[in-house]
Amino acid sequence: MSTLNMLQAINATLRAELARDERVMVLGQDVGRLGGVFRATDGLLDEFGADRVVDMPLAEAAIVGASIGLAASGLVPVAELQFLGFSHQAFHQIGAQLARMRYRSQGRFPMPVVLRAPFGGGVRTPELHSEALEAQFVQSPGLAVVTPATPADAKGLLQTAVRSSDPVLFCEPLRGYRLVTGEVPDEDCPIPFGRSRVAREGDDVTIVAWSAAVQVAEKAADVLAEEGISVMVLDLRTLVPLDETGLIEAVAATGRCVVVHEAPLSAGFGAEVVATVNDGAFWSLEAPVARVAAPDTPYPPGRIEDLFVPTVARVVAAVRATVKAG
Amino acid sequence: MSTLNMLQAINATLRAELARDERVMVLGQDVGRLGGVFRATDGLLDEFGADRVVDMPLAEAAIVGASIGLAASGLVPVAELQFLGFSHQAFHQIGAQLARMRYRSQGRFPMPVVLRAPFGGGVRTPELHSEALEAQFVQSPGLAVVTPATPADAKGLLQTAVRSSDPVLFCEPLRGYRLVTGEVPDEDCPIPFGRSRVAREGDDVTIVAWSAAVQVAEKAADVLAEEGISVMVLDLRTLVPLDETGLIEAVAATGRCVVVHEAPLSAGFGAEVVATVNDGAFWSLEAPVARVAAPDTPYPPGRIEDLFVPTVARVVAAVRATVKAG
Amino acid sequence: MSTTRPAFTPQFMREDGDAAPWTVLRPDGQLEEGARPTLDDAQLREACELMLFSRAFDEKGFSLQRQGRFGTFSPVRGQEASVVGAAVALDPQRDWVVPQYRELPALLRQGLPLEQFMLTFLGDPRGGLAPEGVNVLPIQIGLAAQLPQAVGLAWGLARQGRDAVVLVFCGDGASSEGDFHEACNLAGTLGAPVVFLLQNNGWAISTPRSRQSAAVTLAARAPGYGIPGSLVDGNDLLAVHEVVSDAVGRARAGDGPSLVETLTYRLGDHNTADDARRYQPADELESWAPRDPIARVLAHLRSRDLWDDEHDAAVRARIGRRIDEAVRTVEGVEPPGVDHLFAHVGEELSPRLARQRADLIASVETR
Amino acid sequence: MSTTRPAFTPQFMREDGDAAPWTVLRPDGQLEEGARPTLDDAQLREACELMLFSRAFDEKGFSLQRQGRFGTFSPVRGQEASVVGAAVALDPQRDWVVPQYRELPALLRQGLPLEQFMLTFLGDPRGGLAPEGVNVLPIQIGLAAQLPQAVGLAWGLARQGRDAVVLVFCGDGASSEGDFHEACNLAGTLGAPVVFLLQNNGWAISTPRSRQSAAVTLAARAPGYGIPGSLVDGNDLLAVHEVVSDAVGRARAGDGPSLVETLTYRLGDHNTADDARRYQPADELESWAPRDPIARVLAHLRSRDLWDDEHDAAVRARIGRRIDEAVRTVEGVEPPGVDHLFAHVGEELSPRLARQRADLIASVETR
Ligand SMILES: Cc1ncc(C[n+]2csc(CCOP(=O)(O)OP(=O)(O)O)c2C)c(N)n1
Ligand SMILES: Cc1ncc(C[n+]2csc(CCOP(=O)(O)OP(=O)(O)O)c2C)c(N)n1
Ligand SMILES: [Mg+2]
Ligand SMILES: [Mg+2]
Repeated sequence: MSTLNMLQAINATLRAELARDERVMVLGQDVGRLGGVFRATDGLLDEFGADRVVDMPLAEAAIVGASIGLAASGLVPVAELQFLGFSHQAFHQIGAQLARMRYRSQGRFPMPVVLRAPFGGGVRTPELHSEALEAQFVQSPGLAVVTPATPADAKGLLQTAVRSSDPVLFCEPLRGYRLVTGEVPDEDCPIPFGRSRVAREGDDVTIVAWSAAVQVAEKAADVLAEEGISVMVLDLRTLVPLDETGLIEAVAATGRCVVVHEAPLSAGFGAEVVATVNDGAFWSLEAPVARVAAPDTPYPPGRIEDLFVPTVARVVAAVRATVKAG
Repeated sequence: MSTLNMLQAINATLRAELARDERVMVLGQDVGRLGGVFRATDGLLDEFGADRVVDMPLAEAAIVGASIGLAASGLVPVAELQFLGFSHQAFHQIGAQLARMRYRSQGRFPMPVVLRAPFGGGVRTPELHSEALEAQFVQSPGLAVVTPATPADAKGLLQTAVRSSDPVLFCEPLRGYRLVTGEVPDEDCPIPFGRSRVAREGDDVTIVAWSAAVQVAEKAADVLAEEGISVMVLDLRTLVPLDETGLIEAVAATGRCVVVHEAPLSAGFGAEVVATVNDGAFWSLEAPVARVAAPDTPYPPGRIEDLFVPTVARVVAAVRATVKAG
Repeated sequence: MSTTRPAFTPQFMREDGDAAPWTVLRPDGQLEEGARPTLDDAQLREACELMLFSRAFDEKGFSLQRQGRFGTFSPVRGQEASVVGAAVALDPQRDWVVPQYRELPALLRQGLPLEQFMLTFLGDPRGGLAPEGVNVLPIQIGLAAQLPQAVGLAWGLARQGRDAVVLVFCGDGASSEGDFHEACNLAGTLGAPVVFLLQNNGWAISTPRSRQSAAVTLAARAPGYGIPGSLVDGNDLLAVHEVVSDAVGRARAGDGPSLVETLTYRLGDHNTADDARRYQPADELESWAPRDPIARVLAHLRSRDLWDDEHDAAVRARIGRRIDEAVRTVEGVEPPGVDHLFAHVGEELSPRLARQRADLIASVETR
Repeated sequence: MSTTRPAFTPQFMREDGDAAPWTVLRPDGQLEEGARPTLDDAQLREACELMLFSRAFDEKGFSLQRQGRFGTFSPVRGQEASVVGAAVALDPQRDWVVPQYRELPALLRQGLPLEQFMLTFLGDPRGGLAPEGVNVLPIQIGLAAQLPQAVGLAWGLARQGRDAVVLVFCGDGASSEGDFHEACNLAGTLGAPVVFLLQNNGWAISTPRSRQSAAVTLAARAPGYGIPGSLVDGNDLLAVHEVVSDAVGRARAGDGPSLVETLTYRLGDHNTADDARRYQPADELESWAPRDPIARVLAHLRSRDLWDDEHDAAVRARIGRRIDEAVRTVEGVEPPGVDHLFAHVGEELSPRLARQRADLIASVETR
């Protein structure tokens, strides 16, 4: 075990995967000499050379499109999108191309491609750098959408992502990059997709979250514990595939549920959580499932982003209301 | 009143709006001489000239990006995306640019832009032409997402769209273009956004749908009526803004709800419907809300698309189960 | 050979702005002064047969489509020299073709069974499978999306030491998409062994080339990516072959990508759902008829006694039989079902997908 | 004037492939043989003051940012001639500037109050408002997205008979994006009155120009869009002004768009969050120091007795006062609140948004 932050866990995992399998490549804007704008790829160029760690021109669609071709040629590209907000420039290469190539070619061209991208707010970035856009990718059949919240999960899920023969959008919580630290196994620890994690046990209510919202949920749980409300926190870890069983059991166990996410409310992935719970745990529900999310407004500039991104206080209030309801 | 199909209603409305306001322009691929691949813009070039009805190069991002600039200059562009599937090429110009320009400029540059795009399946198109992608645009704060199901609504909603100072994604049901006909008022009849329409009254269960799924729901209602099940069909008409009140009242009235949409299940807009109902009508629900949707797979080729797109039979079965549940 | 084409000093850079395409075979089937064909007699006859195959299939496809036995498809008609001339510059054993959607003969040359192509246009997902060893990517409907993919493919093959060149097709319309730019530029920076074959057939559905771009030639974009560009008569099999062969040779030698624009013409409808008479000027269409790429090669072969009526009849009969055989085969294929919605979505089905599959099967059975 | 620059016969098309940028003012501040400045004395002094203003603000911004009193921002340092030379070719009354994010002095020249720019980088949404009559679009973070927007703006203004030209900025990095291509090509087909000012400052964050494209010059892309292109010394105020003035004149005369590449250099960090020493070669950085665009104009002005120590001191004092005043003003602005999340999302708030607003206000109040 080592104590690492998210960035260190990601960096170490990329290094190990590059060393493990020479088909693996890292590519993206500024991933080479600079080591990425957050240093997630720090040192990789020196260690593995410019053939395997490649600074790309400033063109997201070309980065994803080229990754598709690299994969078709037999390599395993791990591409970085500098911010998830700029995935939109490559949107047509993701859902309609990358995610669909295996189906289109009827299995001839599996797509072992990882798209890594930091996302999420709370760190005063310029415009378009902080949006939580994960739900927009869920309707890309064929694409896994992975949202680790802890360094250990970042390692385990990234290992699985790199070793998967299917494409993965790997969303890294910007806010947690340096702030969130934790114990990370030194040995191989791939975590299968589609298995949620009970981040904290509890009896009265289940908070469902992913990525940086998990820590918000945990802090809310701390506050609520002092009031005698026992909160289970479920970290979905992957949105696609979704751990339906884990989710339904976790909600059925408490009969009450609050979903927390950074994206705007409407059509956020929280809606899918509610719908899945409605479908699988309806008869256990003692209160409506509550959603704590950002408002349906543009991600705002830094001075007011703390009003936008769901806070511990808003989660606490929603849990209190949910526990009282019914 | 005239009896028109969807295309005729859209064509007539565009013609009238061009005549009404000389700031209005129509632009897109093949919208001029050809009159659009479906003839939605037929005759407009001859009537209004090449200055106002403009064939554009094959570049979706430029079509949307230029529309933003045209709007900033004081004009009212109505752009056609040849198929909603190709909106992905312009995705970065839609959510992050068009939808956000009013906010970014703090009101200096409202965006009276309409993006028209046919979508939806069942008509044996080539790949990427049939996807129901509407949910991917809901998380674009500032953008209205409009999904008419009838010729009269197509006219009324398109009038509102063209006259709105905010951007609108106007999704036209490909399947209904020629098949769906109806009475259309000859006079002005703008329909405010955010008002759902009760397409059919009923007591036992409420089917919620939009676009081409409305007709599927209505046919299912016919079948179910023969079995003595009285079905209300609610056509949302606009997904953003959502008619929360209308939706909640319609579901509360019957206590049972089935949502039908063409998009894949996971994170489809049906999830938002379930979540909104859960929030507003939970205590009235006598059974879980059911979703009838496409599977989470790529839109398939023509020979199997009838297995993919929700059928009357699947809706009927879901309604029967919902009525029995609880 | 001492004609004026300076290999890869593209014509569009000439001071006078004239954009004369490279020609080898004149419209009457005679060679240009001093030109020497880069295809030998056997190769020429083979290429000609492939062009005839393509034309015959176009006709069959249209008539099948009119009978409701085939889906919407885009004929090659008029562009056979452009497609075949480029394709025969490749070694199918090691080189790759990345198509747009209008390049059937190039796919056949690479070894794709006609049946696969037909299945695709019959709306059968199984058409997407190119057998292992057939070096092609699936056809592309999202215009220009294939271009960065081809660059990645070429780059990846080179990185693995394969001696491969990737030939990627796109249209004049597709060349307006951002992906065209990003791909050409990336290829330039990487020196990837890829040849961009831009088929300028004058139209993108109803949009004429003149509205697609103000550029005198689209090949003129090459210097903006630091790669060689060339303009070639796209109705001239030998010219296309010569220029593409040069480009393939350069790519194979490690000298990087090239952009080749073939000036050709779409002789008729965009696809079976189109009616080009609404927009294609009749006189323009007529002006291209005498430049028919197949007639030109046939005239050449006949003038050199490499083709006669007997051979012609035999070739056409062989083609007819092969197409009929393929029609029979694909029409006999068992229709796809629910399984074909779910197969190949990913390596395995998630529980949610497995449940959706089971539900769908149940719903189909109770129908 | 009989030097070698053939107006808008771009240098990159010369046979020898040499890409010498157009220069008017030599690095020592002396005019090139036979050159005649296109700015009169008063204009020159004004432009120089704007460049000094920009440099002073960069310094202030960095130091405020280090004190936590300003957000992440990108200095203009090194590119002042490129930005100011282009901006002063416009008539702010009728012409428009569409910025990327590194063009403060162009926005000021158009009339944008410094306070608005500062508010933006303080993370205040209200910074985005350019007062009515100030012809600028907001700064752009999504690289190259501004380019098709600028084309639409120019097209729309022209269609309404306004006598306006749109000057749109982008970087060498942004020029690799698909939007660059789509915008230039569209502008060409429309003949829109837009000038694309491509600031090639050698870097896109850590990515050097050499990895961005294999093109000898980026201006070489112009013929691919059928528009004139030009390469100009971006550290030479007069050269930039002359070339951009030509382009503006052409646009105003109805002769369509142009692409101008300014060869300049980013003297230091990409922004306040960057550490360029990780990747910017020290010797390269040093080699550009003597070409500092401000020193060059100052030397010229001094050599012509248009600038002396006294004037210099007065100008710098005036600039300092203006910046201090702006700092005071923006620091005194009441912080934005929940209302600023919801204002200007759309013309009106939907019921759902209104409820979200009420809920948020309630949750802030109970905090
Ligand atoms: C991204 C995208 N936009 C629009 C379309 C619709 N569409 C199909 S073919 C076509 C014209 C293509 O023209 P070109 O690239 O010149 O190829 P050609 O048909 O002439 O071979 C268009 C607009 C598409 N398939 N993909
Ligand atoms: C579409 C997009 N991709 C990536 C980024 C992240 N990013 C911000 S600035 C920058 C470099 C821009 O380089 P250039 O266009 O040359 O402008 P310069 O900073 O040199 O002025 C990058 C990659 C972005 N803002 N937008
Ligand atoms: Mg074409
Ligand atoms: Mg730069």
